[in-house]
Amino acid sequence: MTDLLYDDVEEALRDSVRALLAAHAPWQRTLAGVDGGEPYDPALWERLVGQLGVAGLPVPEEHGGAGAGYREVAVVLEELGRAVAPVPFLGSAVLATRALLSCGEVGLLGQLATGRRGATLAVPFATPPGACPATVTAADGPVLSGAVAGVADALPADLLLVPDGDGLYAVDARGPGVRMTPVISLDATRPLADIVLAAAPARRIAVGAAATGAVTDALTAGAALLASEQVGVAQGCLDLAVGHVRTRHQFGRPVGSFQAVKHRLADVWVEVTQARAVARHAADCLAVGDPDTALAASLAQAYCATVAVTAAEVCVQLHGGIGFTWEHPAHLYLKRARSSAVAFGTADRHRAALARLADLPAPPETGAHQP
Amino acid sequence: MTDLLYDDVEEALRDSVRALLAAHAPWQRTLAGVDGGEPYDPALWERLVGQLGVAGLPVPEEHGGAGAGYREVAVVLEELGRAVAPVPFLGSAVLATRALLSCGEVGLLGQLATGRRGATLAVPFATPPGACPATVTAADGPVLSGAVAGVADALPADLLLVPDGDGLYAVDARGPGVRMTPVISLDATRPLADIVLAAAPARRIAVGAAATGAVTDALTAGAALLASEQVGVAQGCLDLAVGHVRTRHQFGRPVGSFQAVKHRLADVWVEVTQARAVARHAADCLAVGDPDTALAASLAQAYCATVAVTAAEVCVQLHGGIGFTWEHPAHLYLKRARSSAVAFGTADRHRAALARLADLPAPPETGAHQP
Amino acid sequence: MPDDTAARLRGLVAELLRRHDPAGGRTAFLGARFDAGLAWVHHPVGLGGLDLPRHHQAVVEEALARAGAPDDRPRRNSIGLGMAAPTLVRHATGDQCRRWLRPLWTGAEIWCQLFSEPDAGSDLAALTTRAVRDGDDWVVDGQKVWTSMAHRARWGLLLARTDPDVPKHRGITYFVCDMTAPGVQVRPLRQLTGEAEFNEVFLTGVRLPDTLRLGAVGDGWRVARTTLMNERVAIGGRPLPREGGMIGLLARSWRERPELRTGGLHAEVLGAWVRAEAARLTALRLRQQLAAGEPGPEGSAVKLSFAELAQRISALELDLLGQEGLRYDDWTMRRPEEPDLLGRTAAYRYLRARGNSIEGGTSEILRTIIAERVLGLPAEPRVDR
Amino acid sequence: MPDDTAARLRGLVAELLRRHDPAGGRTAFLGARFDAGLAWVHHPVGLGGLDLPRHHQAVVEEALARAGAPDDRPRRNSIGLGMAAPTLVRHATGDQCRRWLRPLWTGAEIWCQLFSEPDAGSDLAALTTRAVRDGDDWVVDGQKVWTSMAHRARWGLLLARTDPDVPKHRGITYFVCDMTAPGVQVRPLRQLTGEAEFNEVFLTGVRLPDTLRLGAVGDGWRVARTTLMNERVAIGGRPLPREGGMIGLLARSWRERPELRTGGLHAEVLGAWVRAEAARLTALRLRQQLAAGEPGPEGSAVKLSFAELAQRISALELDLLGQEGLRYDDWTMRRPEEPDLLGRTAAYRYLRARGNSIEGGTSEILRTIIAERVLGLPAEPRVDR
Repeated sequence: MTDLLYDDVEEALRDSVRALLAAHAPWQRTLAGVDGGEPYDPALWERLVGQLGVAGLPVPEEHGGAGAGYREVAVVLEELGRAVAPVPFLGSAVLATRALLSCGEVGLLGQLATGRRGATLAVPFATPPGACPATVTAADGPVLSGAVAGVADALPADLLLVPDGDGLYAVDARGPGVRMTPVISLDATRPLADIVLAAAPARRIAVGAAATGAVTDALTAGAALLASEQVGVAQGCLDLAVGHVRTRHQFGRPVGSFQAVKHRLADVWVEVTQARAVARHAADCLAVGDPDTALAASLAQAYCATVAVTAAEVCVQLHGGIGFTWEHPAHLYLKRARSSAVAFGTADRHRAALARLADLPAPPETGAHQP
Repeated sequence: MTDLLYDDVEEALRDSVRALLAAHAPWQRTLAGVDGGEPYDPALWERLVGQLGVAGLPVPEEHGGAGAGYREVAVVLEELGRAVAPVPFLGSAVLATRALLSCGEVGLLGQLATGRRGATLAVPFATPPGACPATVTAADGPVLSGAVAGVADALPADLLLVPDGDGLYAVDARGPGVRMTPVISLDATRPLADIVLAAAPARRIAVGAAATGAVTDALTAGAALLASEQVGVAQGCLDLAVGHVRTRHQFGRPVGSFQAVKHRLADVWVEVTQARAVARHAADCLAVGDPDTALAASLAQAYCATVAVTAAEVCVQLHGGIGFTWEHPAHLYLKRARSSAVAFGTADRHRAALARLADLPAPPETGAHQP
Repeated sequence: MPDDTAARLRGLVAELLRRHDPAGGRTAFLGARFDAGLAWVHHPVGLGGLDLPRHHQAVVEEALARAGAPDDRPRRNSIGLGMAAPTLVRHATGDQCRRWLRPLWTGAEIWCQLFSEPDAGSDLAALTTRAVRDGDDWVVDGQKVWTSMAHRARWGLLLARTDPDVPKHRGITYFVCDMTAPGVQVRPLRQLTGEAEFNEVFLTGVRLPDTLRLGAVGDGWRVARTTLMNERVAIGGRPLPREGGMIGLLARSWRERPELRTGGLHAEVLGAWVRAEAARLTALRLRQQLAAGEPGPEGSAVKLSFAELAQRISALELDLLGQEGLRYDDWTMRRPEEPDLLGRTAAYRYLRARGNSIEGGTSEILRTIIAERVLGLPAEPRVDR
Repeated sequence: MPDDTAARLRGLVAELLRRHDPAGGRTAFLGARFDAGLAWVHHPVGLGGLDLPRHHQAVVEEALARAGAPDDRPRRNSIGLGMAAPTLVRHATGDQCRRWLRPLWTGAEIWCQLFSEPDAGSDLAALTTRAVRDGDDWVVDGQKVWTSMAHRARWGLLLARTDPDVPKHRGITYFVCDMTAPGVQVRPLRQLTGEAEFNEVFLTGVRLPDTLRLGAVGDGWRVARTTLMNERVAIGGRPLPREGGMIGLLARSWRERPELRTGGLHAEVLGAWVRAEAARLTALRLRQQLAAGEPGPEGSAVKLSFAELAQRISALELDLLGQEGLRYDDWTMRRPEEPDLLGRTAAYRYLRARGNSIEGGTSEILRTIIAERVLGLPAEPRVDR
């Protein structure tokens, strides 16, 4: 049966990540990076990878990693979400690593595990599991040409894994024929990039079913594990809001003593509690290779995406005017939550996937219903 | 432009109906009727028709009515809803009267206007405007045979207007070949009846487009005006709940001084306020024969049905245990609201109708969306 | 080491099964199980347990379920098993436990809860039922309400005021009420479904010997908290499988009756399915947490979301069924052993589910508990103490 | 008789149009309209009005709109027109009205509102900005916040505490602050959209002559209620047509981009459309009520539902756009005249809409106002007076 708890090792990992982020990723620093046009924090990423080895968690020991597993990866994501930390963990340690593992291209894993190189899967951030975009075409060489719009964690990547609909290719992100343009993004702490490839030299690492399977595996892992980041974002919002209403006074009382405020936060807590169970389930299914993983991943996005958004919205609301300002962290969470709600497909798309996975089919014909 | 207010005549009518219902239709009497197996209150109906002439409001003066209009009918329905009064106004003064007017069968209107006879349209209560059920077939005579399940306001009716898919027929409800069986109904204050016709003598009053048009007109009027009853039900629930929480004390304070309770009731008030505007709009469109009437009617059911249900549910909840008992009126409202939410089509069906009427089409194809 | 315990427990189960045919009489088998210490392994020896950590119970349950042994019918005596037992084992004397726990466990004696009063619902501590000392007895007068199973119960968990002159939480004492005592009158309380699951209980000069007191005089509120904590955490029986409960009925109607489907309802059915699955996994996670530890306020979250879900799903079922949903099955006043949520009509489910957010602590009270005890938000200014 | 008035008004409008070319200068035309008593017909003669009942205004508006006359640009000077004017006409002296109303109406002078403070938001009466009498002047010190248009405003509606020794609502006096006076410092306040619509205003030793006081000393709270009532009721400009506002953008995307449609979003788009139309009809009904009478607390319902609707629709638009919705247009700090809700990206609309339930009275405060003033529910126990 699925194990929904955290074991001692996982709790210890959480403590380490949380302590490091508390020391080196306060929100003021993250906001300053956004304001300064340097949203990613390479120094923070070096610490996370160097001191805690987070990038190697999902990589087997024989390939240079820690051989931990996706349950641990999920714990890291919770903490990264709780701090809206600006590091490319999702793109490199989840998407790219999972794609490489899936197609057996293990040679590059060691570099990713040690953080010497960063990578991402070059698909639009909103791509849901099961889709395999083909906006790029390969020619002899091989070289790739085409464009991929709105890729997450591409800006700091050294390596791009690019599908062309049939094959999956490794492309040097800093190499010739690759042009990357930062997108003015809703979530400035995980900005997207538009990528244009013009006869960029590439290496084919998988073809046919192996390639589409690798992309699907990566996106499924992304959807399943992003849920843990969403739980972290929601928890961060809840903590922030609770902290505020306990100290802010109006009408001679702490705002948090007003019943409507209490009940709103209690509802958020219930949702976060449920989201945690759902996200743990998805991580556990992924970790043990459960045949239900696709369903668990879609369930996770259908539920947790909305919880993070609600928690962030309530956080802004309960802060009143101050939560609406630039100089307060609430908006960092709101933008991360809202952007993540589209990542790997909206909750709506995942509910549609569940219609198939859970056998709840759509009406025989629709729209034309004459009432 | 649509007139969404009540004029002086309408306010005076409201006062009269409200006073009569306060005197003669307290909820205890209604509940006693339900318990005694006599849910309809013929004495109350006689007063409403005899003293206030409510059944004649939508009937032109030349046909023996008051020649008022649907705006006034809507006001009466608001008050009937506010008191969950057990009278067949909807079936007789709205559905049957409108069907007869629509197909020009004015000879029977005088009897309906004076309340000497009651009538209803013999279709399942959930039939939405635009549908024209054909579970009955006509044979020479003409006589009708077949069955219609779940008809509202049929039990006290003398006259049934029965469609067979092509024609519309008048059938003596007390005549030969007509068997009516009371249904154990969710809303015991407006119980349904199953009707079986076995070669029941009938008179054809319309055929073809005139017949289907009459049924559609009746159902559209039903949907548009039921919204006013729903506003009344919601207002009744709000009044009941407000009255309770102002006097009930817990923790040394009126329950109504707790902020979460106040905010919940404020939200209900906002919804009732909106429902009133929507219902007035539907009644006004119907009254002036606006080409937007079908849209206004679907909008009214899509919005007001839900408001009445929410108000009734909140009313039960805020009463706590007492609201869950048989010996308190809250359940009469809850059952009326929930049953009315299905009448003339659910809110969902009306939203689907709006997709057509407001040009918001369904997806090109659905269900099969591979994510 | 834990494996040793598991092996020992499996041995005890095997021996129980060898000596007592699980297909024989339920009461006899359950009695033997109690005597073997396999009712609640965390209870003391002699009181149905073996003084083991709570999480070992799972081994016993699993082995007995495999053998097809009868369970303790947790819904038939839900207050006894879910609330009385944990309260007794924590607050009752050894003599009291020996008198009550075995017949409670076997189902020979049903329990009910005499807490709520007409003017003390959410504000339970405002109760006014009086208990006055008279020699070795207490004389109880007052009225209780919302008492499920009172008409079948042998014993009732009773809160009564023994000192009206101190702040309200401090003047309460906890008793076990003998429901057969003279002066105990039980009247059915009919609810909006038509049936009467609950009762009003009138207590008129009821004499209870002091041996029926639980905990110290004036300490009843503290004892009651054990009962209430367990009320909220009680998740009877086995873990729900996917689509267990009401969502399964809805999903089945959806699958088997394509003519009822619409695009709008599809979105709502999928949304409800997602929430049901989230709630199920949350209950499962809580169960995993409880297997080791004590119940905490987290149970409130499960109760809150199950109530909301039951209301949402049953309303959606009515929308799906349309005309059919307008039919009820029976308005006559029944006296069911327990609400038959899955066996009756959709309209019944809808109506009955309205009670889920009221009974056993309203959703409003639960939210306040979560806000104050879990999130640490400040209490409201109090005007009643 | 009312027809006589309408005819007279139409005559006055015709004369105004004859003497002043509506296609000429806006300020000159508006000035002439004011002088003709056609700005606010319910104002006294000489103050932009004709002492007529308020509902006659509709005749004027209609006739001028038909002629294509310039309007008073209600959004550019929304605080002046929506809040300052009704406050002045009710509480200011004749001299004050004559000084302020005409340039306010023509837009020559912009107004802002200096009410909120960092520690006095929802609890406005807790404000601590002090005004101390010094001869014929008052000397004002304090900090205000959330002041839209302060950087363009000539005058500010100012609440300041003139007596700290009485209960908080009673020690407040209402002033009109000269925004050009020494000691008035305006700093932009950047919001989460990146832009800065609002300001912080620091008042340091600002000298205001007593002639800038509105109402009696200590009577500021009562005067402020007029301002606040009008804040909530202000529904600028003409009635919205169907699909006016954000819902129109959403409906257009839905119609023009079939490739974005899904069954699940269809249900949500239809639901939003229904709510938008309900809110529109409600605002229309309120407008019909207001045409005759005074603003009441019903305006709170409209503000509440418009905020909720803007948030729902803009979030739904992001779901519909998917990948495209992740793009923003500009994070640099702009200083817009007013938020450009329909012209910028969906993400901007989503972010800006979060403020709708905070600015001008949070949705929580509005619900409390409705509960207490409309439904008559009792106030909470107060600990601050």
